[in-house]
This record gives sequence, structure tokens and C-alpha cells, in this order.
Amino acid sequence: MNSFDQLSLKELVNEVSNGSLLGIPADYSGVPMHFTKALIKKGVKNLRLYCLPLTTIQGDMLIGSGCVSEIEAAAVTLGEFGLAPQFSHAIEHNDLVIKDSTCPALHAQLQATEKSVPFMPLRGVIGSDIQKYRKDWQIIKNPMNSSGVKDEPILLLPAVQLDVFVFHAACADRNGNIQIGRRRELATLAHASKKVFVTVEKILNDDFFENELTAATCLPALYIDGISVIKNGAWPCALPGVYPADNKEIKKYSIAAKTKQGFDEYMKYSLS
Amino acid sequence: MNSFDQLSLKELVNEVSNGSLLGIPADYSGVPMHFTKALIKKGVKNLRLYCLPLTTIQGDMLIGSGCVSEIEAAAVTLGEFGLAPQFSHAIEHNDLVIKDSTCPALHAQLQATEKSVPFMPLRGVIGSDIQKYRKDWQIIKNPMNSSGVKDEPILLLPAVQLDVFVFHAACADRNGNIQIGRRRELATLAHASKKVFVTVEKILNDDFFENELTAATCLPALYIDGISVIKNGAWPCALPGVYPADNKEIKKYSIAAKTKQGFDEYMKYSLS
Amino acid sequence: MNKEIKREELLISQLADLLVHDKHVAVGAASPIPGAAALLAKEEAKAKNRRLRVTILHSNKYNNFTDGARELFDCAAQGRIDTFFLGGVQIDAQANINLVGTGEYPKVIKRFPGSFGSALMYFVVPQIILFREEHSPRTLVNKVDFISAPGVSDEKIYRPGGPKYLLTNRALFKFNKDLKKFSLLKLNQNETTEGIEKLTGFKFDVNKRVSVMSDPDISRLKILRNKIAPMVSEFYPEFADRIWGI
Amino acid sequence: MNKEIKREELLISQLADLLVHDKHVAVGAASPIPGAAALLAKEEAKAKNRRLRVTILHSNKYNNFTDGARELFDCAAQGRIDTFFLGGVQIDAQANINLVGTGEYPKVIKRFPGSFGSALMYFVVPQIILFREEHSPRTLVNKVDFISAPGVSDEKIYRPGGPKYLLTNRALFKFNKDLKKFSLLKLNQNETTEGIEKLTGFKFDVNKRVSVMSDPDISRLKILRNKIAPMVSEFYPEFADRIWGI
Repeated sequence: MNSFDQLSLKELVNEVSNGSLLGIPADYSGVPMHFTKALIKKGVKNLRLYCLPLTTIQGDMLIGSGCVSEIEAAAVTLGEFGLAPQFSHAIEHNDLVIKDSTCPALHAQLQATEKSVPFMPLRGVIGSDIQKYRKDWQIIKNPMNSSGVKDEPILLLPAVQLDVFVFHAACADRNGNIQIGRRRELATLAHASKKVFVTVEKILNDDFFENELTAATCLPALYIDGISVIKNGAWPCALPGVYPADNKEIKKYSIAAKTKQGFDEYMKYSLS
Repeated sequence: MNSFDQLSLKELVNEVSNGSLLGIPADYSGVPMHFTKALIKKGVKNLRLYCLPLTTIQGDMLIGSGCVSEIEAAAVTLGEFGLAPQFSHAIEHNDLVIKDSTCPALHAQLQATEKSVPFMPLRGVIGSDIQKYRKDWQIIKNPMNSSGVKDEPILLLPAVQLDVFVFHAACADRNGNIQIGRRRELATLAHASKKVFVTVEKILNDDFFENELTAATCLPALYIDGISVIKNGAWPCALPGVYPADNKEIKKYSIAAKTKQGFDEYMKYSLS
Repeated sequence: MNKEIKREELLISQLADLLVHDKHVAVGAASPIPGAAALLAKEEAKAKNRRLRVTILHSNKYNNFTDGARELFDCAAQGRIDTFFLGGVQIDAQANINLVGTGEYPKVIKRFPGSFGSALMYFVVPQIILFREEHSPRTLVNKVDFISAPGVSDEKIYRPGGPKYLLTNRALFKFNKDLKKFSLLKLNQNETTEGIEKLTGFKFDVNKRVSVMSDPDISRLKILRNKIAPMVSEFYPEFADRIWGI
Repeated sequence: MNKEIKREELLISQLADLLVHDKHVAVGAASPIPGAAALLAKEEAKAKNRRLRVTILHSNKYNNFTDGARELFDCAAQGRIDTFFLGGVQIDAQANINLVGTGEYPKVIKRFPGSFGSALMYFVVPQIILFREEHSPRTLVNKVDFISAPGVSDEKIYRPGGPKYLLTNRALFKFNKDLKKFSLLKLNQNETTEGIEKLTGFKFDVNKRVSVMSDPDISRLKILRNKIAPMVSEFYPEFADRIWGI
């Protein structure tokens, strides 16, 4: 049998149910934009987005399309093209629950799941309003006699397990191993997710594990539940090391999405 | 100026003082054997070895040579060549303090330092005699309301920071970045160590960061305090992906080291 | 083909039988027989159009990990490994294992390498197969001198995994978690229940239908010798040479 | 060479002056001016036979990390980053920064991107330079509407790092940790202490020797325009085009 499951875009989209806690990669880690549009077209509802640690056009589009009920992130932004307009609008109008976080906390919560421990400690953060509003976070006094300062307040973050994580990558090998280069946050996301799907530019007839150096660049197939081949699957976002962002298109979106009408028109053209 | 510090073997050896907590790589991660012998020749004393997670001939030689007062490890073994004779002898004769541990705990203690948190939680281990004898470990009841089972006993491990970590690698680039392939435990060890030195087979006139894929194979120069070029620097241990172990030599050692006299003769020949 | 079956081949075949429901089997250091068994099970699964992943840590080729030496433990803790193998200098009635030494710790009489990752793996991998070739009162003891990893835990302790089987040269036992006791399941040829009782340092139940270990059939033997043996020689050359002369 | 110095060049030069003792400077997202300053400081250090490492996250070439997006935070927590830059929608008298929004959280009036990694970086990097070009009562406020990261902490809290300077288009302040207060250090040309007081929403001390920001000298300007500008165009092409036309 095939050493991995190759899925059509339709099969892939069907793996994300309403209400799922969906892992969202940052703009530098391979944003599955083609998949995201298909998900919007399907009309998925009440997604909860877990961004590691931020989202750009992917999150903004999902929010503007009414697919999202909650988002946990350290930032939602269009970067040099300014604020994420649909996100800001939704927050300002109380249409979206946000669990404001900070990058290292988003990493640590997944690392807890990666190790199957109920929590991870983190320094910093205490005294911020981020911490103040996070009822799922707790502060304890350092209980260790053998390390740190006795009674020092330490922030504990809960383990978070994602339902589904989808990202876009340059290629898979014939055994379903995914080339991620040094975007190792993708490994953390995969380890902490119940299901992991990947869209790739292409599948190579190689075995990345035949060589120690190519092995070092990949996420092993054992974490992957299905692969779809989608050419330019990150467009208009960048695929690092393969193609740059299409800044013209993102700028176009950033302008259109400032109004409801502009966003709707953009999405109509974009999904057609 | 040079973008990294190139050291002679003598300068390198002088970086390890008596009493240091020294990081020890496993046999699959690049054992700095040439450096180790120079350290023995210098007559370093009272080293405390922190093995991630085990040591083979490197630790046994250091112990047999009287350089070590304490060792923290999940195993000391010559693998297919049997027990580590000098280690076993030292333990059986009460000449060496051992902090018996288990692999994931050794990883987690360094990960705590990597994140600068005073402790890391770990599951498992509770009820073992390893845990019973580790007075620096503590069990607390899970304090999190938002994750895990309330009051579940959870093991906490202290952060451990190494004084010095030395390993052997295939090559460095012209900027002092070290190729480690997928031996990412070397990154954990480096992150958790005050000083890091590397012996390499060669220095290439490349820049590993010019390409996302070669970047993925390296430990960045910013963690490295000095590099020495030592051809065959892991011999008789393997350098994964470059050369295999010299099993004849390790077998020879395994037989010689069974007696004090045999060990002394082996070391005399080996250090000459 | 020489139809005489070597002891190691029988053990490999016995272990492979225990892996037929798995999706991912991992094999630790110094384990040629479990390694061969896992690769055999994988090959047989493939023929049945079922996917079995095998991770052999001691091999470069069959080691699927890229996140450093901790990935085995993280992966197991995540519940992504179905079966793992553990050994023991001593194994006792309650499936406690000792990889550290004999005598009263820390002043041991005979020191062995250490506990490796057993103290986590034993807790999180659903099917742990204990494998120790030597079957004698000195290896199978009533109570181990040092618990590297306990066979059973309080119910408050997080423990999705634990011991399922114990295989030796002479017998296969199943571990009953509720009774905290081994039960004799299969005997090697020429062994008797009474003989095993004498050679075992702990008391165990005897399954109502104790059977004799069945030899691998011709088709399995062919796969083992023709396909698996050369694979094993990549990461355990001495073992492959000794058993199969390759 | 055109000796007319652009505002951005002056700011780059001011920031570079603050990096002369560093071994490792890191620069986060959307920070062309700090990025250029760090590369300039590195080039000048090299001329003095001193090694300064610069990590620019937004660049592939100047991003030295290989352990994924968490490495910046781990590296900073380990004490391996001497200087980092933070901005703020609002910055207040006690150096609290707000990157989240204006109005009463969670019902904000105007929502901004979010806190990024500020809530850790502000605690662990010894020299945090606050950089916000707009100097007005709406950016420099008496009290922020949301604390993304606090400027000061109780002494019980682990905090080796914190705010050291605040640079705007108009002025450079130093933060006094003990007094929990900014102190005016330098003025841009055409600015006065009184003018700055009017444009600042919080009270601050005035250093006894307030000086005017000095322009970069010719040698620095040459390095900046000839060497640094092309580097910056790799990761901030629009900025490099706007300032230097390359």
C-alpha cells in the first residue's frame, strides 16, 4: 500500500469540522491559503484558531467570512500593510472572543502537550494585562527547593492540544516525510495536534532519510494524516525559500477588507 | 576580526576547570574523544558529568582515570561490548557518586534551563527507585484547574545549567556555525551550557545560512565559544553520517579496562 | 532453504505475532531480536495492505525521528507509539524491572548500565513487551533489588501504558494488570509448566490453554531470511552474521 | 555624497550609539530603523575588532536561529541577547507598553495587532530600547489602556531585563528603574524641553545635561549608505527604496 494517504482538496477540507480547534502557522512557516479558501467556501463555522504565534491574511479572511468564534494569538496583523481589518472590526464590535497571549506562552502550551504534561512554567508575563485576563493561567509560588528562588511567583500555562493542524510546505518525499527546513515550530504544532494535514507544492521520488542532512530538514511522516498536492498553495503568502509573498495581492486585500462591501467583493472574486 | 574563536587543543582543554559540571553527548551525537584524552592527560579532577542521556567509552575512561567525582546519567555502557568496566568498578567500590536518572528527565532538566524556568514537570517515573533516591526532585499535586487531572501527582525536575559542554562535529562554516544534522539534543545541551566548545573535522568556506536547507542542519555560532579542528576527533567513537565506530578498538578497550592494570596500560598507550 | 529454525528466529516470530494490531512500533538500543520482529511485522502488514511504522533507534535508516534524542520520549508520551520493548537485569512478580544493579542500592554488589528511558516509556506506551532471553531464578525474581520502572501504579498516577507480555527463551507470559500478576501463556518446545515454575523466581498463574510456541511457517521464514535479515545487518551486523551468516 | 541627513538616518545613528557595548542584538518584526542600527553597530564594531552578532528575525540571511520561532524567546531567556527593541501603540510614564488596543479591554475602541513576545522579552533582555517614531500625547500617555508588558515589576519577580531607553522622532529618554520614571536625555534639532513637555502625556525628569542629538559623522554616514542600505533592502525593500532610493 501507499506509504502515506494522499487526499483531494475536498477530502482535506472535510477533515475540519465546525467547532474545531485549528492550528494556524505564522506567515513565515507556510500558510495553507488555498486550503483556507476552500474551507471558507465550504462554510465551516465556529472555528477556534490557535495561532503560533500570529496570523495574517489567513486569520483575517476566516474571521471576515464568519468562520471563527474564538482566536488565541499574540498578534493578528497584515504586517507592513497595516492592521488586519476584519479582525479589528470583529473585536471592536464584540463579534469575536480573543484570548490575548504572548509568543512564548503559545509555544509553551503546545510544548506541554508535546511532552504530555498538564502544564508548563514560564517566566515574565506576570503583571501584564495579558496574564490578568487569562483565567486558564495560574500563578504559583516556586515549589522547588533545589532550583530558582523560593516562593518566586511562577506562571503556569495549561497544555493545549489542537484538533487539527494544516500547513503548506515545499515538498514531501515518497514516504510522506515533509520538508520543513528550519521552521521547527511546525514540528511543535504537529506534535501537539490530534490530526495533521499538509498541502505541498510537490511530492518527490526521494527518501529524505537516506541522508543525515536531508533527514534534518523534515517532519517525519508518522505525524502526518494526509497530504494534498496544491501548486502555489501558500499564495499570496510566501513559502520561505521557495517563493516570496505576493505583496501586491496582500495590499489589494488590505485595502478591500477595510469595508464589509470591499471584503465581500474581494472574497467573491477570490473564491470563484 | 575572525567571526569565531579558533582554539588550539591546549587552549580548549584549559577551558575545563576542576570541579566543572561537564555536558557529555551520547555515542550517537559526536563524542569528543581526542579532547577527552587531552583532558585526562592534563589531570583534571572532580569533574561532574551530565550525560544526555548516556555515555560510553568517554565516561568510562574519565572515571577510570580518576577525573570524575559525580555522574548524572540514564546509562553508562559500552553497548554491544558489555558493561562499562571502570564505571561499574567505581560504583561497586563506592568511589563515585551517581545520580541515577532516566532519559526524558535528563532532557527536561536542560530544557528548563533552555527556557530559564526553575523546573519542568514530567509524567511517569513516580514510584521508581530513581525518583525515590533523587532528593533534588519533588512531587506536587497538579495545581492546574484548566488542564490535567486535579491533584494528580506530578514530578518536578530542577533546571540544570552546565558549566561547559564539548562535542565533536563534522564541520563548521566560515562563520562558526556547526553542522549537527538531526542530532538536535546537541542544541539543547548548548542552550543549557554557560560555555560551549566544539571540535570539528574541518572548517568549510561556506555559509550554512545562505540556504534554508543547510541552515536547518546547523547549531548557530552564537552559542559557540570556541572551535578546534581535530581530524578523527571522535575516534574510536562514530561520527554519525561521516565515519562509523572503530569497533575493534572499543572491544580492545572493553577487554583491557576490565582490570586496573589493563586499563592503565591501555591509557598509557592511548595517551602517548 | 534450511528448515531448521534457530532459537532467535522463533523468538522473532513470537514477538512479531504480538505486533499485528500496531500502527507504530519503536525499538530501543541493543535489541536485534525485537528490531527484526518489528521489521517482520511491518513486511507482513504491507502484504495485508496495512501500514505499520517501525522506528529503530539504533539505525540511521529506520530511525524516523528528527527532533533529537528526546523525540522518542515525547512521541511515546503523545501516545504515538503502540509497542515498545524493555529488558531487565531482574524482572519481578509485579513486573517491576531493574536495569541498575543487584544488592542494596546505592551500595550495589554488581552495577549494570542504568535505567535508560524505561521510567517514562513503561508508563506511556500501551503495550510494553518485556524481553529477556535468560530465564532463570536470577533474572526472574520475586522482588527486584532496584525499581528502574514499576510494573503497576496507583490509579491516581497518569499511566496509559504498561507491561503486556514477557518473553524469554523458554516461555511467554501475559501480565494481568488487575491481578498484578503474570500468567503463563506459551512454552517453548521441550519446556513444561513444572520446569518453568522451577526456573522462575516468582509465582505466576497458568493460563487454561497453555500452548507450545509455534514455529514460523515457511512464508514467514522466507520473509525473515530473505528480506529482514539484510535489513538487520545494517544496524546489527554482528547479530545478522551470527544468525544468518550475512 | 549628499550631506543632508534624513530623519531616519538620525534615528538609526542614535540607536547605533546605544549598542556599542553589546555582543548580541536582536530585532523583531517590522523594525527597519532598529534593524539598520544593529547592522551599522555591527559594522562599526568590526572596524574596532570587536564582535557584535545581529539577529534580524524578519530576514532569512540575518536570522541566526535554527530552532524554530521559539528560539528568540529561549535565547533571550538564557541571557544571550543584550538588546531588543519594542514599540507600543501607547507607552506610559512607568514604561508600561500597550500593543493591544485603546479603550477599556476587552471592549476596546480601537484594536491593534497584539502583544507579540513583549511580555517575555521585556523581562529578560537587559537593554530594551523602546522605539516609537510618533511623539504625541496620544502615543506617550500617562497610563496605558492595556499593559502588554509592564515597565517595572515587584522585586520578587524574576526580571534581569527591562526598559533602558525610549527614542522618538523628537527626543531620547533614559528610564530610571529605581525612580520608575523617564528622564529626558537628548533633543532632536528644533525641539525644546518645553515643547517636549507639551507633546508628552506623562511627567518626566530632565537630565542636567540635556543635549542635542548629534548627526552621524561622515564616516558613519558612508558606512550606512554604502554598506548597510543594501543589506536593509534585502529584508525591508520598501523602506530602503524610500530612504535611500535603492
